[in-house]
Amino acid sequence: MASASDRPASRHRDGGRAQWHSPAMTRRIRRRYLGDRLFRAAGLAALTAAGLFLLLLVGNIAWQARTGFFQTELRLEVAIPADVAAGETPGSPGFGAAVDAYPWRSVALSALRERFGADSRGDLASLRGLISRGGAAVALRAAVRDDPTLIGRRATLWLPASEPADQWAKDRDAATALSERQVGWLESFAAAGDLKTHFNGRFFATGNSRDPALAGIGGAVIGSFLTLLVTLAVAFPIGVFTAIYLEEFAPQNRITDFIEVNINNLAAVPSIVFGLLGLQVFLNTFGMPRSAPVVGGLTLALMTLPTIIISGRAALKAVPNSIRDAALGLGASRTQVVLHHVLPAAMPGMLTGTIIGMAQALGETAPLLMIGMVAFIVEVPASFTEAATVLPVQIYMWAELPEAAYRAKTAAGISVLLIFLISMNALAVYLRNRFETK
Amino acid sequence: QAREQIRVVGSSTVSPFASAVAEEFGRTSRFRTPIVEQTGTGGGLKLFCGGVGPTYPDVTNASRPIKASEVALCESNGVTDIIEIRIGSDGIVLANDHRGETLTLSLREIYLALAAFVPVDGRMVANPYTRWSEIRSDLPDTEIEVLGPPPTSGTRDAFNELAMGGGAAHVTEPVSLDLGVPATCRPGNTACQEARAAGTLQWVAPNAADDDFADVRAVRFDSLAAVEHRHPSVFEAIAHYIREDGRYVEAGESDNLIVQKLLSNPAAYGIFGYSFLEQNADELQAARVASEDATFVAPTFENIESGAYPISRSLFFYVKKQHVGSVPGIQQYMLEFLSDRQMGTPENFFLDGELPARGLIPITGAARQTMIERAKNLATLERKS
Amino acid sequence: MPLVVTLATCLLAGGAAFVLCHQRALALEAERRCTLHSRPFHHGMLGAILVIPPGLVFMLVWLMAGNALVNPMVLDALPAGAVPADPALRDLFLNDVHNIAHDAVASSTSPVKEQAAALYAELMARGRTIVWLLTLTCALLMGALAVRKVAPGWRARDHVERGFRYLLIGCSVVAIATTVGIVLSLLQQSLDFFARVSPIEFLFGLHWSPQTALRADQVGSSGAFGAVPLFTGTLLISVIAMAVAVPVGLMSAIYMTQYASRRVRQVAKPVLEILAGVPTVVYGFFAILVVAPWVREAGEALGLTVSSQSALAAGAVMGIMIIPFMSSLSDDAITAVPKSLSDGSLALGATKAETIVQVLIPAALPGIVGAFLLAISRAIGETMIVAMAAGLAANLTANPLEAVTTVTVQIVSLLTGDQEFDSAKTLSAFALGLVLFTVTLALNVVALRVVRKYRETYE
Amino acid sequence: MTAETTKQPTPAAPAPAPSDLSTAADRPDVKMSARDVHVHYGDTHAIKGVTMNVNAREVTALIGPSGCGKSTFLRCFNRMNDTVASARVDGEILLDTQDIHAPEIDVVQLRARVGMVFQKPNPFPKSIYDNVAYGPRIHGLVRNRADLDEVVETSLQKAGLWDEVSDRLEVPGTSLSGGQQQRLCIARAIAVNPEVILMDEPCSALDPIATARIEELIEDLRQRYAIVVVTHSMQQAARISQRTAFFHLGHLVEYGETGALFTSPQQEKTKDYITGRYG
Amino acid sequence: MTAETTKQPTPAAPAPAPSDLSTAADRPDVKMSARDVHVHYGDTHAIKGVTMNVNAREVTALIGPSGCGKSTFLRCFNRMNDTVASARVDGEILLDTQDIHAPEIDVVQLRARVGMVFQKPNPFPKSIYDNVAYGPRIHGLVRNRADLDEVVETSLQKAGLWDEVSDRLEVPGTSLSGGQQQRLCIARAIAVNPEVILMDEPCSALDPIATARIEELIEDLRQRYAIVVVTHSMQQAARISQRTAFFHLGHLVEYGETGALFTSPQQEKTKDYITGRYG
Ligand SMILES: Nc1ncnc2c1ncn2[C@@H]1O[C@H](COP(=O)(O)OP(=O)(O)OP(=O)(O)O)[C@@H](O)[C@H]1O
Ligand SMILES: Nc1ncnc2c1ncn2[C@@H]1O[C@H](COP(=O)(O)OP(=O)(O)OP(=O)(O)O)[C@@H](O)[C@H]1O
Ligand SMILES: [Mg+2]
Ligand SMILES: [Mg+2]
Ligand SMILES: O=P([O-])([O-])[O-]
Repeated sequence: MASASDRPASRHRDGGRAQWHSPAMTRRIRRRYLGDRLFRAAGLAALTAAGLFLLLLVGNIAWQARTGFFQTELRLEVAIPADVAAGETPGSPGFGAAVDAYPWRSVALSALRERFGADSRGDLASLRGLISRGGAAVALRAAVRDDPTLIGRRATLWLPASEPADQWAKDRDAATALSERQVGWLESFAAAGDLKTHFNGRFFATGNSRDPALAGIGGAVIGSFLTLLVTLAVAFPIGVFTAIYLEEFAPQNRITDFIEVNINNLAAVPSIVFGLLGLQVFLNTFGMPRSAPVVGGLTLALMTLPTIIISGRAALKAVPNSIRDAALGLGASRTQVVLHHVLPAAMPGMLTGTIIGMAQALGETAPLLMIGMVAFIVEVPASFTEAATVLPVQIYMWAELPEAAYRAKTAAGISVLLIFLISMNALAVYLRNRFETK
Repeated sequence: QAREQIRVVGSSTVSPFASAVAEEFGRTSRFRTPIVEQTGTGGGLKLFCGGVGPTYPDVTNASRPIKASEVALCESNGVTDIIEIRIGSDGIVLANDHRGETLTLSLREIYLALAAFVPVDGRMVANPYTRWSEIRSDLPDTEIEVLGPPPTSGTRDAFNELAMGGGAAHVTEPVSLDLGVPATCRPGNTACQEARAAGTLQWVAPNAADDDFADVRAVRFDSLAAVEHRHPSVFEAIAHYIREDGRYVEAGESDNLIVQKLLSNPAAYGIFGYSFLEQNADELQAARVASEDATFVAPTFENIESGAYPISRSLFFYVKKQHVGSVPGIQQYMLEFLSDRQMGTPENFFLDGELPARGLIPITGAARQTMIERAKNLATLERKS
Repeated sequence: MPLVVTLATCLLAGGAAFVLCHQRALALEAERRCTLHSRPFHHGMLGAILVIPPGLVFMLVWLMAGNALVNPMVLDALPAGAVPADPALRDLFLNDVHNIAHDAVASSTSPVKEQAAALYAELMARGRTIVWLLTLTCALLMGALAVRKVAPGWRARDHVERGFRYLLIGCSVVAIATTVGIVLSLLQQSLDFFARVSPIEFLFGLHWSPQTALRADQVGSSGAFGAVPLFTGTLLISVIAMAVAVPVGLMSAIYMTQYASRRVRQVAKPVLEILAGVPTVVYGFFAILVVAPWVREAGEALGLTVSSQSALAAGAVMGIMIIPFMSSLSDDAITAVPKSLSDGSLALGATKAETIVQVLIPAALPGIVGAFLLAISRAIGETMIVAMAAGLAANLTANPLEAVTTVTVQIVSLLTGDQEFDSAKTLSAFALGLVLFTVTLALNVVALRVVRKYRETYE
Repeated sequence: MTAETTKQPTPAAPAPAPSDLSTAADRPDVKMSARDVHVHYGDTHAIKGVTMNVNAREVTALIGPSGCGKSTFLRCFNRMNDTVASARVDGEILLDTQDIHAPEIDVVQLRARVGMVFQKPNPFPKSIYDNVAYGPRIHGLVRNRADLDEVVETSLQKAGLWDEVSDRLEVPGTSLSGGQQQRLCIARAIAVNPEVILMDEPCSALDPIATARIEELIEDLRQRYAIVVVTHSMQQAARISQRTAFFHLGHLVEYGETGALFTSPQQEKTKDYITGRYG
Repeated sequence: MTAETTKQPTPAAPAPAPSDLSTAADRPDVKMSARDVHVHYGDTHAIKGVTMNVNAREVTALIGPSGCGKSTFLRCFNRMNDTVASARVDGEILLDTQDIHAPEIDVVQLRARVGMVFQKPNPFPKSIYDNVAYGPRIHGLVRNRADLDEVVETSLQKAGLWDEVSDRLEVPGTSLSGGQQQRLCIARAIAVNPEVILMDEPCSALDPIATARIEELIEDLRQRYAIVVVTHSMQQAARISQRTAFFHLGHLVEYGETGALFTSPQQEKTKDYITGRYG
């Protein structure tokens, strides 16, 4: 392509070679390489963007969650009234009931009032705004139950702070909900060493509460656990057996084709539709209890089933046919071939698929909304038929509460959920890598 | 499956109070903690009146009194003995993010801003107002965007009755009711559908029964109040019919959700109970409302308690007496709800009571004693006429 | 006899049957010095299979019908008048009786209830004993039968394997039953709905306002069920999501398969997998807390009015959610292209980018299209992100800065909260579910076809 | 189609020499025989009326160009084609004097009597010991562990693998080299004490040295078993077999003594193939 | 390792005859030459110090048992081994007189000058026309559509495919038969007007008739290009090539005139291989 008069095509046909080192060609090459580099950069940018999204998401949630695992407490000298459980001997059931029923909230308030000597109604209201009254009552109740001799005496106790006070202790600039007086009081607590923020172990042990200081994800974790147990118990055997049937036994005909198409489609049916199914079948037709882990588990099992079947079939497919032939050639029956050779070889793959399916089920919210697992439930569920909620639904409910404290709780709940999920996925990835290389 | 827990459904306004009581009740008594679901007053009553038995809820919260029609529904399903407990009152507030502009509104202006049909030049037409400033020039010049509860909600009923109805009653201009074509009709409202199909200019409320309109068409009234006087059901169909053109957004049963959404949009206003304002006092501000005398009243604890704030209503819960004695703890739950530690001591309820701290304006004095008596004696609702 | 004992009995009997048959087969083999048709193990298994399932069936029947059997007997045995006549009240009475019998907190006790509870407990115990006896008898009979059957020519293996196969077939049926269940439950409720609202109105109506009055004397909204605004809203959000997910997902896949070193892949793959494993409720939280305010502020900085629940925010977050899905499917599609094709292009002197754009992507296109369709169907069915971040108002708009609502959001908002099962409002959720199911089904069928055809070309 | 082919042998596949048509029952050293066997895969007619005998204590080689049906025919002898859903086998195949398709023949037992070794070594992902012990176990050929140990040892010895692996019987079979794996597969087949061993290109995945070892082994095994080997290498067929059958497009073109077939092929096709004219 | 092998040719690979060691620059008809080329795949030493020339206007055949490194060596000539991450190529390879690993050599251009045809026909999923036009387009060898049409036509003619496809240039290349596809791939390689064409078992996926056509074509193309063909069939090497190189375990065992190599191999290994003693 040195000059315009030189027709390249004719050169071409004459058997003349293209002039690879002409300036035009060199320029062209340079342009082509530039295009190559740009394209590569675009790919890298896309991948980086995906990574950044993840970083942003996880980072943001971790940032939000940082205060959610902690709770501020205030130290107060409390006068335990003498009339608590009057006439009951400590240790008797009556004593416990009486202690439980005692109006501890006012006791806590009196202690505050004593400390600061406030009297006007407004002052009292402000004072009350410093401690979590529900939390204080729980703490006092527990203290007296533990040590009945406190009755009628004065005791120095750590009581959970209210939500705004808690916010103040964690980030003094961000808390706007406190009056100047309240801030002054809190500062005096802090100066006296009567204010501490500590890791909130309760958060992992309790159920929902209207009081942020008492709200925990323990109930939701147990609910998730019970629900997933049902899901696993139902979906794993059925999924594995179905995969075996379709892959190893089913004749190639219309019916198995139909089943196959069907399963592939089920895998893509929106999860909320499974919620509608659970609502209509388990609740309305079979009359199973609302909000129960058993119903949630069954609904999620139906949803997870296709995932397990599909990955199970892939795992079975990956077992080389030569192994089947070898066993058949030795005179093993089909069932023996499957049970002795194919299934053990496919098991890691099937487990991987199952773990991924379980992780999906653990993170699923929408279908559970349909079957009433969005209720205010305080108690930690103890059986498969008791009302319960699950982690993601608890997160959903907290996310919609306006109090700032719940926002941190939401993020903390998400962190817990993510830790579960990431460990499950990591386990799946590990299993896959471990057995794929073989 | 034997049921050991009380199941509570109903009003989202009452729900925070009920769940707080439930939590404390579970903690301090030998009974298990009740389960509380928010379904809205209407939805709750519908579930509650579904029947008697372990599968039906024991208690439903309500942010308005039960209606005669609901009592009838209950009765038809065998729910014959209902205990009504009034727990206090609540103001319905119209609030927005404190970064936005504060509203001062009369009830009439609320009606004009939110009704589906309003009188303009003597005719009922589809609501033409798109900005607050078109209603009154000193109101903010922003688009009308109000998030409020759906018809299942008691807040909506009370708002319709007190604000919309109250406001429409103050519309003094003469109107005739024979103009306008509704955009849509309720399934089954044949007159509406026919009129729409024929394109005839009739005023047919999409929600009203046909007969009500037989004798008001083409009649000229002096004011909407006159309509109320002579044809109360027609008046309701006009006044309680909230606009559906997207300026009033039905934001679901959860009032918390509405609060959330307001925080992210300062130009939007939300309708909900006072307690939610109280809980979010640092981020929300409420509109001051005048009934008719142009003295704008802010929704404060005192104003609602005294009744000076025009949109206040009572809060209740209803108990199925037939379940008392079968599902454990119902009576104790009622008494817990009315106890001093929940409602506050008569002298200083505000300090000692848990519910007032959460924004309930509690029932006091003799009225509260009556309620406690009711709970103790299980006195049921007298048949309303 | 507690059910646990019955279960143990049943399993023990099964074990015993296994051992007996197994031993007998071994003995036969030794004594006749011949090989049996089936191995002793199979004879044993057949014994266990004959013994255990009947017992399980008895227990299951008791679990499901025991209460229904005993309750009337308890009521009949009580003095007349002690039991409420009203069936509903009778249920409540029984509820208390059960609570007393189970030693749980009961609301009130009375001699009658105590008596009933005692009787109930006794009858239940008796019933369980009967179940135990039945299980035991049946196990003995079947076990004896199994042992007797053991003979050199007895094809125990065939029977055991047939049993196994029936088990497998039974499991496969669950998948079909699920689909049938979905279709039936959606269809039944939807037909009910369409009896009240015409399908034409539903599918083509432009106005959606389903919150109808609950009572005759209430004024609700007009109850318009024109779902077009929901469809367009869903579409708008899905389109935005795809606009984020397709370029990022596809380019990531290309980079990972074509350019990235092994080490980069080792890091990037798990990162994408984590992104795929994040539950949607978390994305929803992220959307309302981070993305929506950003979008709003950015829009306002540009002088635009942006709704706080803009379709843009919800769509963008949904797009992020779909990235890993899109990229892993594209990855599959691209790696399925035989290396010989890119070798062919490289051997002609094409650069890598030229090879990818001109050979690889066209060759993988059907697979990528399939991935796209599957991703769209996912976007359409996604619930939590939109339930948290999108609006509830059914606006008919194509402006991504406005709030729109989606089919899934409406299903959630119609079915959480008020639960009445006979109103058009509630039923409409099922009709929406049906639409959702149909659309995603169609998309999936097409996508799977495309993908399968594509795979066949390179297999 | 089947009927037609039976009546009129196509020109490409002239009837084999009469001596080979005599049935297994007539001659004491015939172990298996195929009579007019046709195999269809759906619409593909893969084997078209093949009749031939397999003699005891001899190696029979099947040769022919790729896709001519060697493997398919081989798999008829132990009914491995049953496992292919689309395959249909017609005609008669006798093991000794019994039709292997007869209803009273249990395919599981047939395959124990007619062992098979595949092209790619395919040991189970289990220990060497378990690989060999698998067959005896499922068929209940041994009473106790000691017997089993013995069977495993003799089988490995017969397969010429014992010396190499006797000290590591518990390592996975897949960890052996290709040639060792193939010998392991042979040991596995021997362990159930078969009468016939079928081998489908047993050396094609192996290096020359391993190939030589397997060829030696085949020569050894011939003393006890009837062996049928498919091979794509004419040289190999010449080296190891006593009789050779040449297949082409599903027909048995020529069958006879290996030496004779290679030095003086009767058919033009055979000659072309042997001289490398095609394939 | 590399150095060692260079200094002491292993006994299995004696140095090629002196005539072949002369460099490309010395003799005008040498098109490419490899000098002491080693290829490693990670730890696998696949090519061990190979030195040989490729002459213009000749067909050079590479033969040897499977896995001996024929393909690997072939792919050195157009640096296709660059695309394998684990591959490392040492030694010198000259095109005319220039080292193809020299920095001023652009691999994109090199591959245009040294074309390649693969074992399995791999037409792009585009029309026949676009398949052939692909190379000229990316290299910018033509100005306009008419020129391109002409290039496509001549290339297809040279590949002997024009008559069969001239009326349906717009159908996808993948819809052709296997043999046609392979000729399309040859046309595609010719279209950028290369100087050398490398072919890696170009007929092994084809039936005998298509094979014959390609062999004819190779004979035609030899008039203009230097051609290197890998084949697993000794018969084919004998039929089509002027020179043959025999590889074994990565060594070049023997290289010389095809006729001479087949009739009187110098090395024992070669002889054994040719007579079918192994492989
Ligand atoms: N499972 C199958 N389904 C359909 N057709 C098949 C199947 N197996 C083989 N065939 C066809 O049957 C014919 C014979 O195949 P077979 O494998 O027996 O040939 P072969 O001589 O063993 O070839 P090779 O030397 O390649 O192994 C071929 O045309 C093949 O395509
Ligand atoms: N990409 C690769 N990575 C690692 N090792 C390879 C790779 N390609 C080839 N090898 C190894 O290099 C050696 C030579 O392989 P090559 O493909 O060149 O042999 P070949 O003679 O072409 O064999 P065939 O006739 O089977 O094609 C073999 O041992 C092979 O296993
Ligand atoms: Mg074969
Ligand atoms: Mg090769
Ligand atoms: O009925 P509500 O109290 O939920 O409005």
